[in-house]
Amino acid sequence: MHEAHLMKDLINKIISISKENASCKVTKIKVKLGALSHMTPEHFKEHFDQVAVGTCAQDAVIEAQQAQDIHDANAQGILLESFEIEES
Amino acid sequence: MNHLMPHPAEIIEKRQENENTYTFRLRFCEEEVQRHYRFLPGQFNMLYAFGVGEVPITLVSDPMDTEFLDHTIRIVGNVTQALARLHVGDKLGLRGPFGSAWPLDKAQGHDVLVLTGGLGCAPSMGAIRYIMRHRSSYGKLAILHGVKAPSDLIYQKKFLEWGKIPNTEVFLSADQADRTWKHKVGLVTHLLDQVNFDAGRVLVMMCGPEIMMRFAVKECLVKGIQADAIYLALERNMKCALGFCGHCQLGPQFICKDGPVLCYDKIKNIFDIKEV
Amino acid sequence: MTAFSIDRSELDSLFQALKKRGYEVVGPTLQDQAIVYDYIESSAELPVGMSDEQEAGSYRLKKRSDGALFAYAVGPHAWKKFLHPSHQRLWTVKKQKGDLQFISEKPNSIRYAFIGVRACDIAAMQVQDKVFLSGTEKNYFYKELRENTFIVGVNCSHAVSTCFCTSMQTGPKLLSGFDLSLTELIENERHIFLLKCGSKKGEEVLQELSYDQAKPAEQEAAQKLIENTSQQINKNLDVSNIQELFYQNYEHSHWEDVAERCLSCANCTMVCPTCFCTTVEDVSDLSGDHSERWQKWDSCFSLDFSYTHGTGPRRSSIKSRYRQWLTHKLATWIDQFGSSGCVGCGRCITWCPVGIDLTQEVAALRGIQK
Amino acid sequence: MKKKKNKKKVRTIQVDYLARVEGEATLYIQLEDEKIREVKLKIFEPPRFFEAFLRGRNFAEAPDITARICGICPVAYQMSSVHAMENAFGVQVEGALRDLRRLIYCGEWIESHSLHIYMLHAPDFLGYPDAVRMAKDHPEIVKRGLGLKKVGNEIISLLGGREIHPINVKVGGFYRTPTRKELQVLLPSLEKAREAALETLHWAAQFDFPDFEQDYEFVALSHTEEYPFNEGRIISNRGLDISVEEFEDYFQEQQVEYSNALHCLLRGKPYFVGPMARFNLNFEKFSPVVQQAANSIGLLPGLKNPFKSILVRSLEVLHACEEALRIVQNYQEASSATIKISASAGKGYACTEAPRGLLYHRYHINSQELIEEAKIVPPTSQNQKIIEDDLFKLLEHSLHLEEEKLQEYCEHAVRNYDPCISCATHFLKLQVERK
Amino acid sequence: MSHSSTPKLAVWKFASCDGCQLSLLDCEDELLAISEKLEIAHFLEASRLQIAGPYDLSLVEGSITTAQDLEKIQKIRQQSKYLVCIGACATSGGIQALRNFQDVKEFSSAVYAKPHYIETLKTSTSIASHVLVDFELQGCPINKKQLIEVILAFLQQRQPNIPSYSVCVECKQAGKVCVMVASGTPCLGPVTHAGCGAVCPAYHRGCYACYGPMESPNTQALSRRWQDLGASRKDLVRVFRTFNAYANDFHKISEFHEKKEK
Ligand SMILES: Cc1cc2nc3c(=O)[nH]c(=O)nc-3n(C[C@H](O)[C@H](O)[C@H](O)COP(=O)(O)OP(=O)(O)OC[C@H]3O[C@@H](n4cnc5c(N)ncnc54)[C@H](O)[C@@H]3O)c2cc1C
Ligand code: SF4
Ligand code: SF4
Ligand code: SF4
Repeated sequence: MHEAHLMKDLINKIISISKENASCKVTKIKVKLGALSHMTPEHFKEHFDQVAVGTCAQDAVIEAQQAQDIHDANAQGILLESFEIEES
Repeated sequence: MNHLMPHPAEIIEKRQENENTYTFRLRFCEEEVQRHYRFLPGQFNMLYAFGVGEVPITLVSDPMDTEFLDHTIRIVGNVTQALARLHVGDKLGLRGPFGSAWPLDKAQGHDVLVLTGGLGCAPSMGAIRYIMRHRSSYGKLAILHGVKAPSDLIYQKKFLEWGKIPNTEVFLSADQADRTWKHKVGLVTHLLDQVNFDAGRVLVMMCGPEIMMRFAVKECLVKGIQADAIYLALERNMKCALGFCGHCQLGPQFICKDGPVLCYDKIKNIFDIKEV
Repeated sequence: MTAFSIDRSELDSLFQALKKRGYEVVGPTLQDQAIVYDYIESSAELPVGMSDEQEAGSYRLKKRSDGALFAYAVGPHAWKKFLHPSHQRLWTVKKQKGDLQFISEKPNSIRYAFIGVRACDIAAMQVQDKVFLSGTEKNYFYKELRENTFIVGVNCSHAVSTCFCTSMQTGPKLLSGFDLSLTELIENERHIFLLKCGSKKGEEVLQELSYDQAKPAEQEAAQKLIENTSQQINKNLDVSNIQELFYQNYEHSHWEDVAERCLSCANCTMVCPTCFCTTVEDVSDLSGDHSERWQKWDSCFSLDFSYTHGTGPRRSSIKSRYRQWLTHKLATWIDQFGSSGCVGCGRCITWCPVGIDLTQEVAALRGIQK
Repeated sequence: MKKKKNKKKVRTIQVDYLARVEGEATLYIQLEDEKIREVKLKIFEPPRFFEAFLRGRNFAEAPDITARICGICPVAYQMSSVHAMENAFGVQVEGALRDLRRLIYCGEWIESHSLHIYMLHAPDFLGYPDAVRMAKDHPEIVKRGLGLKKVGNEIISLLGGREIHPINVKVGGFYRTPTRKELQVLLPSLEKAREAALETLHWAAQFDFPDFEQDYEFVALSHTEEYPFNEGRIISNRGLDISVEEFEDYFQEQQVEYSNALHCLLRGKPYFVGPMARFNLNFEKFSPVVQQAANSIGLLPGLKNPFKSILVRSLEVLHACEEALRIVQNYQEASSATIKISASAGKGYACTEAPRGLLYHRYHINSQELIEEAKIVPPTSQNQKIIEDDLFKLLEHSLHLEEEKLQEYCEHAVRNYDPCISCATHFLKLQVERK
Repeated sequence: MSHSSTPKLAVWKFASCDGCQLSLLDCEDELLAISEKLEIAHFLEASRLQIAGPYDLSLVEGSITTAQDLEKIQKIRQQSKYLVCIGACATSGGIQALRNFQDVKEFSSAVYAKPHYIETLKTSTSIASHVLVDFELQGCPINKKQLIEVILAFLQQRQPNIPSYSVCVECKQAGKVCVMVASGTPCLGPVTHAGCGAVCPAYHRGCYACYGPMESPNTQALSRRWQDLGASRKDLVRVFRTFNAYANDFHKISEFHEKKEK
């Protein structure tokens, strides 16, 4: 699935950054869903939860914002804006 | 005979004059052709680069030199770039000479004013060289040459040498000078004020960008020089150099056979009109 | 010139006689809804019983009730397509171990016999002769073809609204430049041609036909026919002081007016029987050791035509390109070659897709409303 | 990347990282315990909206516009569109004009099939990345293929004006028909092409074919007298026998989330169109010569191995050469290049056999001669599901292969169907997901 | 171009019908010779082999219609020493650019039942509107002889010899009869770029401008002529909105007629 691949990509990024920051717990994730990304926040949450099982982002709160501008260069992408970690 | 077909010629010498200008010394590969070749100052050849095309280039060498033919070429586009890629010993195609020459006979006994701009100095070389060889047949010679920037100046050594010859004046000018520049600064047309000449006795030979010539002609006329004493070398697109292709027309003139050197008197009614 | 007469059926003997002499016979024939010039085998391939109607920007074939063979005006093709073809290889060059070997293309040695050449078109050939053969260097390719051509002219029996040869004094009567001339006469049941010889070659060919001396009545009929045709022509181009007219009006506002209408499509120059301009193209293959130079028809309406480095096209506006065309045709041509570049065939009027009519443009320059 | 200090032990990390899928066509395989769960062929060819912008166009523009859907089989699109329009106006093109249409289609079959056989499929069998590199070892063979392809192109150029997006096809016939003499020029090349086609068949017969057979539902046109090109009923080996007008009652296009290409199903099930379907359903319509050629290599109807489609394609090239020769030899010039059309409001349907299978067009024309609605179902979308199914089954036995080999193998299998997005088959990106 | 090794050729595809790149494979007689002069490093229609850049010559087919395209073309530009656009899609947005005049969302729903899955930009645009282009070869489809000329010119380090005058010039050079004058068939030849060899007039139909605008098209004057021949404003809007609808000159004139019509 399209989504599965995207989610994989995202989670990998999150894991690698949190590792860099010596953290093993991600508490909150902020993403922006492009207008043409074909994903609603619910949709996103569902898929994300699937891939996050067993990772440091397992219990993270997801804040997904749906963008409206279809002319944005990133209109088709999913933008990981920021996330919060708990320092160990 | 197929006058449109070039003869092979060899590059004997290739000299870089400045960043984008080279002088090629050429000789026909066929002895026979070289021996019979004669030209007059101001005439041009068609130079052919293999597989790319053919362009008109004026001869700059001394017409008395029957051994070699020199051409100074500015690299601007397709064919000239292809020519620039050639090396000594490489072959190109050559046919000519074509076109009219500077009025050197008519100028005998007169003062001569050579006014050139940019690469326009190249086509006038033949004329200057000729006058130098027959110095006594001519009156005063004034060479006025302007360039945009000092780096555009070619043949500097020659200019300085000529300046030392009696009854000969050389004025060089750059639109924008830098610290190395020891000559005048400003438009070449202003140099006209620097020379003293008898407007009734002088013959003007002019070559350079057309805008420059338009202004220079006006100045000359203001100074009292007659329209029929002003000669210009002109450029138009050219494919055949024989008057068959039609490209080089300027009003009734074919620049390839009636020109490139034309008396101003002949074109004065159209010279200032746009897009003729 | 003595006049002879031959029967319609004898025309094929003429074809045979020409073929026997090694000529390729070329003449008018029907193609693509027009009468064009092409290779023909017999008189049956001529546009039998066909005529035409022409106006600015329009050409239509029309059937006639008789079997006339030449009762139409000039079509879209000029004879230059044979004598000064649209594509001509000029030479070939080979590169071997750094050496260049140039090999000239031989002029086409084909011997054409043109059937049915009109007076204006003969005049056009004479104009091109001046362009290509009057200077110190002769056009190598044109010269041979032209000298080998046999011309069977025909007097016009039908003019269209775009014809103005009378203004240019080139027609409709054949005066010179032909080897044989024909006048087609159809009366009652009789279909004959009056025939005159214009050259030695023509006389020789005549000897192979069965002919009669033309009767005075026939000669008179022929004369009348041509006069009638003359009278049909009502288009007029005033050529008095034409050079001054142009040289004084380079900046006339009317040029802007034409530019609004002109497509700069170049049709007028392509169909014009005197326009001669060409460009060249170097054609090579992937081997890299062989190249050819080709000459192709070009037109002063193209931007590249006047391109020079640094300035770009010298004539970038359509206005200046139309001005070049017309000024060259009617004025500077006279300075260059001693005659007008226009023979009044009307092709550029008919075949201009938007029907621009040079005679009207000239009138407008003169300040006359037509 | 910026880091922010948070009061607590929690920190926010600013990332701005854009997640995305790479590649243009991807084969997605989902495994669970080394068993295949799902196979998806995703095509990211951006949509071009032809059906949408056909609306409001004049009916006469359809052949020119639809040709631009595919540069590899433009004639097919032109044929389906003109036949659909003629169907709408209740006219039928017959005689010489009908023959010429078959002839130009022969040209496209020869051209497209040879391209596929020599430039795409054979290199798979022989282990080359492409024909150009194959030519290093087998120059004569590749030249034969190029020669064959050229003959196909010659036919299209002569009848259509040029090989890609021909300009001469028109509702009601042609703009201009060739003279008999002009057409005869093709004879010598066609004779040679027939030889080359036969050689192709025997050459391809020697390839190693994977042992892979499936039970497919084959769907193709069927005509009472001829091997099908432009007309016939739609039949299948499982008893389907419908008129073209009924197409949409039986076939439905489905959009799937993961791909821009639509899937078409027959009563909810995948089916197989293209050379193999035509061959299996119309074998007896081949001329005796073609039938004999097929027999000589043991190629018989009932074929179930899609890898052998290359043989069927070769056979169809032979058939197209035969048919073209027949048409050229018997050609009598038509009195007019086009029949009279009086456009009227209505609906028109047509199916023709594109080189790669059934191509369906439907149009609604309004009283101003404008297209109100257009529907186009290309062969590739019809085979889409079958391709996935094939891959599913193939992969079951091939998972041991290393990734690169696996990808090659999959590409090869996709190419059995000569999908119109033929380049898509060269950029398969394998995406294996293990659970 | 390096002297030591054969220059690398890459062929790229964006939204298009593949026809223009197929032209290269249609060079049946020259293909193998070309492959000796150029290493085919990336050409998905022809080869599964993909050799990494940079590329000496890139041929780009197709128009930019998605955000991914936008990024991809930038990368291609960075990887290419000489970039040539081939075909109407790449030089003017192609037939897909018809969407530029309408609402894409509405378009998607005409084709797809669930349009929200479809990722697409609102417009279809030429390559040159996004990156620097070294040469544009017009035509829908391009002429394969011209394509060979472009490749040859590249190998010989010169500008390709591709005249930009009207189709009429080619039509007359080939000795064809003007269909507009001889039968009143409306023809776009006078405003259309040469290159096709005037095939349409040769087959007795009017040019439909698949080669895009010529160097100085007077679309107004030709429109008036079409109107005399019976074309309505609506027809004219359509006529200029086909395969090069978003080419500047055609775009302007179709909008002009559209406004006038209202
Ligand atoms: C009589 C005459 C004498 C000349 N003498 C010299 C000289 O001594 N030294 C020198 O450097 N240059 C000279 N030029 C200019 C030179 O011919 C052009 O710079 C050259 O043609 C440019 O060709 P290109 O292919 O490199 O340029 P591109 O810009 O690629 O031009 C393409 C083609 O257009 C035509 N063209 C472009 N510019 C000119 C032009 N100015 N004149 C004629 N045709 C042109 C040529 O056919 C050329 O091949 C002369 C021009 C003329 C007419
Ligand atoms: S009118 Fe134009 S094309 Fe014709 S001969 Fe004169 S310059 Fe050449
Ligand atoms: S005058 Fe007519 S034929 Fe000539 S360029 Fe202009 S529009 Fe074309
Ligand atoms: S539409 Fe015009 S440009 Fe296209 S093929 Fe026809 S004549 Fe040529």
